[in-house]
Amino acid sequence: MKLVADTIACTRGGREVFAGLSFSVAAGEALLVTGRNGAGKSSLLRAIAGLVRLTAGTLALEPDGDRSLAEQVHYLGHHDAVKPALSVGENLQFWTAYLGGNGDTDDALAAVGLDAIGHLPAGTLSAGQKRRLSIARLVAAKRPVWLLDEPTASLDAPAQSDLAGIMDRHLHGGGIVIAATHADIGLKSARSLRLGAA
Amino acid sequence: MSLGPHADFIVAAYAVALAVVIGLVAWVVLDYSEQRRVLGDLEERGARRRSRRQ
Amino acid sequence: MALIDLANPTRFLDLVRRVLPWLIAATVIAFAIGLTMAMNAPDDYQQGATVKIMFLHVPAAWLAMLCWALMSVAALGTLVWRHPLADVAGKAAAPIGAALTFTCLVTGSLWGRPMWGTYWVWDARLTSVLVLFLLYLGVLALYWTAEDPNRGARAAAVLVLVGAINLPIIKFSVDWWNTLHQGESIFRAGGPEIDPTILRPLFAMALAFLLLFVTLHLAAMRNEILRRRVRTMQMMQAQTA
Amino acid sequence: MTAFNALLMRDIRLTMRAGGGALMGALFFLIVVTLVPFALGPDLALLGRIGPSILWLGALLASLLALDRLFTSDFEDGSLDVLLTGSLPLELAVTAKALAHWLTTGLPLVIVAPVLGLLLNIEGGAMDAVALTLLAGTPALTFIGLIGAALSVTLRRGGLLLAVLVMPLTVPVLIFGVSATNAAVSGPVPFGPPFTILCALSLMSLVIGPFAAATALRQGLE
Repeated sequence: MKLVADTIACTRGGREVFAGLSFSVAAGEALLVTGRNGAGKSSLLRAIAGLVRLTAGTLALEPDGDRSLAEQVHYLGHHDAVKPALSVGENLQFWTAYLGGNGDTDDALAAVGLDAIGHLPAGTLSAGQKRRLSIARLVAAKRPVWLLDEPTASLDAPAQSDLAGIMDRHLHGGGIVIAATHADIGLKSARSLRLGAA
Repeated sequence: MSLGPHADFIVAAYAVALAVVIGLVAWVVLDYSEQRRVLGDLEERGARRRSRRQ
Repeated sequence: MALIDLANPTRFLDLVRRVLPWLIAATVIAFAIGLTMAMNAPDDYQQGATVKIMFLHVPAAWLAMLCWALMSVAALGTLVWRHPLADVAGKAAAPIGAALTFTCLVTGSLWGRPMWGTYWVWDARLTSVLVLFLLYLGVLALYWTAEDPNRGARAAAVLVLVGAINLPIIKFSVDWWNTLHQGESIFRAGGPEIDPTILRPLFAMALAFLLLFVTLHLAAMRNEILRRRVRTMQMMQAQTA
Repeated sequence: MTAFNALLMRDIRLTMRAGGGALMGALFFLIVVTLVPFALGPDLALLGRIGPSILWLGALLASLLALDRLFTSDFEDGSLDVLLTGSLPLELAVTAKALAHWLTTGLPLVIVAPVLGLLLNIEGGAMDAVALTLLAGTPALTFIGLIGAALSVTLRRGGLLLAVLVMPLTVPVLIFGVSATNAAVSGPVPFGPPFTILCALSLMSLVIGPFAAATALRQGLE
């Protein structure tokens, strides 16, 4: 399995964010997307998730399956997609059911260290805990490509190392991680793609 | 006691008032047992976690 | 026990636990007496037996207004003195007041049907009770919408105080507008006009409703205090997780 | 289908738990209906005659204004992005949300309408007709409003914009809803034809609404 981008370009608000970008990420590989603010890191991730349309080029997961690329990615954006009125467990169960997971949500909660408070309303969580709940959905519903936009934002050091472990396990299982970040997110042997370098 | 030609309306009025009172009492009682249950549940979890940490 | 002691929620819960059984017993007895008196009350020479609906309608109306008055005091307590129990008292009273207003409207409409030939007329007093009902529902909606209970309580307190202006309008609307509805007949200059044989069961029922209200309100306040404890404990557990 | 059900149940649960949900639309409906006699005067004969139209107008306003937050909250907390990566086609996801909204907001309007009919002195037979036409017509209002809700979230503007966008589109529903009611009450036109057209409008919006809303969301999120 391989994610291939072939001379892709993206325009937002009349401004060309990136153009002629080609790269490929194979199963078990991680790609760090770096670059200054406004270089198009978020746009690239959103484009891969199918949330932003490409103006040129193609993006595909090879070999071609019967499922579209968008159905095989997890998109972890700046917002956590957590509903404060639902409990922690209910939030995760909903996303797992919606994203087609059959995995055990308890294990996923344990992986991010929230298993003791699955019964609490998500409204009582701190920003870092909401982030962890958001990450739990990647674990609970199995999808090969993870698109992480500043995944370590508002995470403390133990949670960051938890996340590094979760990403490692995903890569060892033949997954793909593409992360946009300024910080070191603890990925060993990650290739780097620098946007807007020219 | 005879309720006269409009007995239905009198009975209906008392029935509605009774229903409202029953509704209010049910709300208070059920809410109380629900809060008690959640509180007990939270206390138990808290105690379990404390003992696990030691 | 000094009043200041009651400000402590734990003391308050203690008090509720001791007082509640007596209040429940008193309410049941008061209703038994009130209903018996209501059943045996003579028919009105004009309205016949339908006057029995009045024994529900009028106490419900009085209590609905009294409840708003109580909420206004609680609102002052919330806004001015930041009293910890004032929020709780206001929030616990709102659903009970709404239910009483609803009872007043429905019984009034069931009384109006045989008397006026229609369930509803847009007469001044009925309409202002309807507005009171809408205000109650607005306060409830405000409590339910607010995610942070403290902010919700302050917003509701403002609304309650503004709505308090509505109470005198209800009381005096009968004098302001002349309509189908009966004129003010109990508290008017020159003493009550209603016959004591009807007035006595009316006051007995009013007392029963008052006891019912106090009982329900204390029980609802206890629930509200527990709900806040649940929230505090959830916050604490989330913090230490 | 599990994804559809999960989304439907989540939205129902969210409205029931936060914000008074079902009560808010019904309360707005009650207030609109209460205001009309203040403006027209308490003439019961007049109110009885125009009552069905008032109820229809009130239900229309209540169900459209309640749609304001349908997508906005999902957009603000990032849920909409994740919803878009689901295997469930966006058209169906949008349908699930609209269905949940109708069940928690539209259906209560139909249920409280007979009570409000009493306030407006509408007779029993006429009230049945109003309730029946509202039951058939409010889904159309919700699913047409869905388009406006999707457009207003992508334009990052809420509130009145939605009403301005959508109200012209609801004209046919209002026309046939009220005329079916009047036909049932006073004749001389039979009840059947306008009611059938009303049902057809509901079914049509059930199809067009989700497609248009999904397109608007896809275009607008870029």
